[in-house]
Amino acid sequence: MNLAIDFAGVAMKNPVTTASGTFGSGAEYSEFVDLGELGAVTTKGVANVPWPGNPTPRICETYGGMLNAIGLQNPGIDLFIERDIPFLRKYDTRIIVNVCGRTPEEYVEVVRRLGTEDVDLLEINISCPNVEAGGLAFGQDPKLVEKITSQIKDAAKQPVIMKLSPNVTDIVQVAQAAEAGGADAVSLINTLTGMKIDISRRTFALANKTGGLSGPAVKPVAVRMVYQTAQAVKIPVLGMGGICTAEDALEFIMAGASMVAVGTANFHNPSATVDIIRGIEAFMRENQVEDIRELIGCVR
Amino acid sequence: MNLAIDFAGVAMKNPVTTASGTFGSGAEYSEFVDLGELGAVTTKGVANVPWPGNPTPRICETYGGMLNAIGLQNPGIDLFIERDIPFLRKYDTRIIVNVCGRTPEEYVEVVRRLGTEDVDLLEINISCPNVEAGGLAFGQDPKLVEKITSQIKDAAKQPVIMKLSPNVTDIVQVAQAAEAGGADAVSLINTLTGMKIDISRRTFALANKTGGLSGPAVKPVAVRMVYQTAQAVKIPVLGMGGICTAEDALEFIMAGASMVAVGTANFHNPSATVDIIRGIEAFMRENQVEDIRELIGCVR
Amino acid sequence: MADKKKCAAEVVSQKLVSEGIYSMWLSFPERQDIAATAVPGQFLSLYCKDGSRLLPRPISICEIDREEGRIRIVYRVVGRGTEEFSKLTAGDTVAVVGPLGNGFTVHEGRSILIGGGIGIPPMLELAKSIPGEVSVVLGYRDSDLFLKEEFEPYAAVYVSTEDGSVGTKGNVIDAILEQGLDADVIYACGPLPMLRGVKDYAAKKGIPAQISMEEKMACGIGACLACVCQSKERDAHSNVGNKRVCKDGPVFDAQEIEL
Amino acid sequence: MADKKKCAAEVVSQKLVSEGIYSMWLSFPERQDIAATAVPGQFLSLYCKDGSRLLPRPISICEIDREEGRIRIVYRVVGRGTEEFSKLTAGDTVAVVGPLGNGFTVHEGRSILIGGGIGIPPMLELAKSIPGEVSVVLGYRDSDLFLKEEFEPYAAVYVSTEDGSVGTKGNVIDAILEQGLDADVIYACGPLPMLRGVKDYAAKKGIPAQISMEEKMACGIGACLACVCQSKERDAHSNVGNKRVCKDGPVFDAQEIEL
Ligand SMILES: Cc1cc2nc3c(=O)[nH]c(=O)nc-3n(C[C@H](O)[C@H](O)[C@H](O)COP(=O)(O)OP(=O)(O)OC[C@H]3O[C@@H](n4cnc5c(N)ncnc54)[C@H](O)[C@@H]3O)c2cc1C
Ligand SMILES: Cc1cc2nc3c(=O)[nH]c(=O)nc-3n(C[C@H](O)[C@H](O)[C@H](O)COP(=O)(O)OP(=O)(O)OC[C@H]3O[C@@H](n4cnc5c(N)ncnc54)[C@H](O)[C@@H]3O)c2cc1C
Ligand SMILES: Cc1cc2nc3c(=O)[nH]c(=O)nc-3n(C[C@H](O)[C@H](O)[C@H](O)COP(=O)(O)O)c2cc1C
Ligand SMILES: Cc1cc2nc3c(=O)[nH]c(=O)nc-3n(C[C@H](O)[C@H](O)[C@H](O)COP(=O)(O)O)c2cc1C
Ligand code: FES
Ligand code: FES
Repeated sequence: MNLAIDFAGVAMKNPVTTASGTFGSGAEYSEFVDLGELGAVTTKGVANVPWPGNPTPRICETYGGMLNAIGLQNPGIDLFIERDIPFLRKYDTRIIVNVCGRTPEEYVEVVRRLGTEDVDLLEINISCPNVEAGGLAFGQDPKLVEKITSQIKDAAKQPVIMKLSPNVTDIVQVAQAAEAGGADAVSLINTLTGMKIDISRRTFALANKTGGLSGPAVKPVAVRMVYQTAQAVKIPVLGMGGICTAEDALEFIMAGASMVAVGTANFHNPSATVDIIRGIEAFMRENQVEDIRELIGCVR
Repeated sequence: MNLAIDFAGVAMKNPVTTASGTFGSGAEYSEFVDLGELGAVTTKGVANVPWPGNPTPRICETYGGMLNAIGLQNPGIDLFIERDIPFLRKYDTRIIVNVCGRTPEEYVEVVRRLGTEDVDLLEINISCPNVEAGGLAFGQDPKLVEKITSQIKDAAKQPVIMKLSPNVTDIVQVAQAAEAGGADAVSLINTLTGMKIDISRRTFALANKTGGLSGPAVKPVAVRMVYQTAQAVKIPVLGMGGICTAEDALEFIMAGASMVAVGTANFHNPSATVDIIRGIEAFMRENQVEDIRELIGCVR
Repeated sequence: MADKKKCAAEVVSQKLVSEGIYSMWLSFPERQDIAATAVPGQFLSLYCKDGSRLLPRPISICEIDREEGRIRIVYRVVGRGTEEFSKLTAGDTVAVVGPLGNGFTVHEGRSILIGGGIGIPPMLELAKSIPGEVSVVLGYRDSDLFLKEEFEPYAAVYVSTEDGSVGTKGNVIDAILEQGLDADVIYACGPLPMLRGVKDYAAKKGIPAQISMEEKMACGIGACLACVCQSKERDAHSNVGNKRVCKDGPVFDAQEIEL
Repeated sequence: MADKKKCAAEVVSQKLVSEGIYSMWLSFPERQDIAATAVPGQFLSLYCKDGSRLLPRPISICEIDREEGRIRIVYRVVGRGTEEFSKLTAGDTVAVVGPLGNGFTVHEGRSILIGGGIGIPPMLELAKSIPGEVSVVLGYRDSDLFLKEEFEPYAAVYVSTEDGSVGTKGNVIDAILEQGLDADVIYACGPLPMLRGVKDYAAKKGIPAQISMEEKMACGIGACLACVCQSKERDAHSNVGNKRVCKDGPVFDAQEIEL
């Protein structure tokens, strides 16, 4: 039985990674799961300099999901390179570094720094608000997506995954823009923008007013966008959004995702990632599927 | 204690209506709730001629919500006028007729027919696929929204609520387009496009492949869009998306909705509408709120 | 009259009757009318406690004890909802709406009652209450003949099994032909291929057949138009020939429905 | 070492100790290490059964029975999660992860333990185990002095009530001043305004104070950066002066945290 896949030219022992921001750089969850069992670990978004993030409360629970407005707190690329990469390298797993920025220059700076580091793939979070385009994120404008993708590709030494925002009218246009810009893969979905109001205090549940919705509540939107994207681009798709069980992961795989990421589910079950890998194996065994690749995109 | 409001010039005994398509024309739910207790009943979308809708399965359950692809089955405006309006008129409640169409002409035809009927408001569902613009719905293009709104306003005898699609990059732009076109109010959100895959049969859970996601899972997205819209337009907002409890309804009201609609919750609890009205009353009593209007948009 | 309500049913007893198939007796402390008015062929909507599952699970009525005000359901665990129900024990409650839909319309004369797989339980109350000469034909996969002996006091019972281990090898129609059964009316519940067979058989024989249909439901009461099946004629409600399984059915005249 | 796991705790007993406040003893049949390694000031993450609520509920450890391998928690029902927990009875299970976070670091000398409201329970195990001269100051709203007598075997107990019905009218600092209590170290858990008062008092007195912080959590183990509080110094982990309540706390040196 084969679970191994090739993703954007990188060999993975299985198609399961973590969703950026939900797993830190793996240190805390390494007490619950053997990181060496994962296809890859995707790290929390890192910027060129440390970011303090948003004021608290930064998260709140919602029905079947949660909102977060962490605000991309991160220790900056220097400390990340010094501490987090060596930690992850101890494990037999691939490293996908998620990168954030407020300007194209900030992204490119981080990507350049990582060029000389021992990491396998870069995932570019373009749901960050573009400081030059009031409010809207890079990922909400196909033209900007194409442009920033090619700027990043020019600087990158590792394959580049563009991580798409679902807060768009037409995900296909954005995915095609990333492909046109030279992306080696796309990942989706990032969080859906949402809000919760605390009616007893008559204020926003999050200090930041809005936050990103994640968890099983969003899965149908994610599966739809992964399917539409996989139908429309030739580059591989890393699917995520609400994956809690092996069945959820298989939905994304059958919809066309070559890899899947587990996010919010880690908070509900710290061993979710390995439980999902074992569940995929069990499904394949029961259904006599020899190779996971038979399942990728099998539903059209 | 006052729950009455004025919505787009129409006096309502309370701010609670039903979400189109989840309540038929009220006949079936009248066995569970006294329709006369509702601020208004919003009917299932009606077109100029009968529509057969999509093949089954038309719905499937999702985590904290559901997908539907009913495909706007409806008996056509003739039978609707003959049977459904007289039925509803027996109750002391407002009638909001939801209208669907595949071309501007189809919408206008229904709106004209309703002009001579005893109904209180029209709600225009512009999430219908625009047959002239391959795939995209009317409601996904602000320019089309402005245009169709003014065409409908020209023909309408009752106040017009434009019902917005959440499947857009910027809901504010769309809401402002509806306002510019002359809409008397906007309602949101319609369903988020989603998909579910049946991994055991390796096919789509819905015959139509995609469907509209509704239920409490979508509430944070709905509250966010209602808030953003209420901040950006002067016309009143009818909020919906996942309202199951009085607390949910109050979230929308505090975010700026003058009225709220209860949809998927009816399927889980056939008395949801009146339970919510009573819950709002209880909240106002406990918190010494004299007038519901004090709460509308109180969180900014 | 707005007097219907989702209410708490109490589990009187629950037991496993076959692999993955449970039988549960429910009482309705809040609503005496449920058992009093229920008829065979109708169903109950059962609701999950877990808030991640919102939609009702339609389950047919298997038996009605009007004296005690109880209803029996028999169901197969196929997903998370039925799994949740299977964990209930005596004294637990489960939220229900019902009875819903239209049951079988009992005709005069000799009748054949046909049940296939998990379509067998809905035929039991009918077998108990129907007058005249009754034959019951039950289609099973294999020799696990759940519920069969419960029919025996009320009718002559014939069995077909897919693997041929008991009774006629094949399907229920094969059993009818093998046994040379004859009737004035047929009542049936079971999987779609079986219903198609019943419809064809009844058409050939020129006798009426009532079949119980299944479709995914959201409201369960006729409002959402989720659960439609195509009817031969343009019906008065939909105006497009789409009958609602939950409200216009689940029992239909076989010849009026496209299968 | 990947040997931690979410596991099923068994409810040994549960009782109401005050209006809306429950006390529950848990045992951990699957994991002996939980009670064995827990220290006062740490917490457990409790998970809801209802799938619509995914995030853990952090609840402090109130007592530890290492011999029986049990932990006691005392919690107030404030929302749907704690309401769900309040319905559990002996023999039921609840999923937990823990013990989590850093507990109190016990110092030599005379100590004052301060608890306010639902911040009282976490001080009990500390009161039981701390050596030296101990004063306990408990702040209540009114005369419903839950848990007070459970502290009495271990320390001199002083009370403040907001309505003045028992002990000092006012807050815990008012009680300390009125009683003229003195100490070498303070340990405190309670609402933010109380912690601010404690911090100021300790600063003025020039004595160390350890305070237990609260913040909304998602992971509960230090990975998601939801639960941060601002630290005076740029700490090694965040590099931006954001300490994680769940991992770096919940107990912090009062003077190192911005309140
Ligand atoms: C009128 C009617 C009567 C029925 N009577 C019985 C009965 O007596 N015994 C029995 O075992 N089963 C019966 N069924 C099927 C039963 O409703 C499903 O097996 C059950 O809903 C599955 O729920 P789940 O949560 O376990 O499965 P899941 O697959 O997790 O359910 C997901 C969703 O799909 C719906 N669903 C899944 N399967 C079916 C189905 N076959 N028909 C309709 N909806 C479905 C569920 O209600 C739920 O909304 C009946 C169905 C209908 C329409
Ligand atoms: C370290 C720590 C220790 C705690 N110890 C105790 C204790 O011993 N006894 C006790 O009664 N309470 C304690 N709390 C508070 C307790 O976590 C909340 O009251 C509980 O999570 C509320 O859950 P709910 O579902 O009932 O409320 P809801 O408001 O429905 O919860 C919604 C979400 O908000 C979170 N939340 C709500 N209130 C709080 C809060 N005050 N702090 C953190 N998260 C919150 C919940 O965990 C959940 O994710 C502690 C909190 C922390 C951070
Ligand atoms: C607490 C939290 C922090 C996140 N941080 C990041 C981030 O730093 N970079 C990023 O690209 N996505 C981030 N995400 C988005 C996730 O990686 C993922 O796209 C999203 O949560 C959907 O997956 P899920 O439903 O499985 O969580 C974050 C999500 C959560 C819940
Ligand atoms: C079964 C179903 C049918 C619907 N039909 C219509 C419709 O005909 N016209 C319309 O504008 N919206 C329709 N909707 C959308 C709802 O009116 C509502 O906008 C949406 O479901 C969100 O609200 P909810 O989460 O409370 O259900 C339908 C929704 C459902 C679930
Ligand atoms: S389930 Fe709604 S009409 Fe049948
Ligand atoms: S809750 Fe995730 S870091 Fe504390």
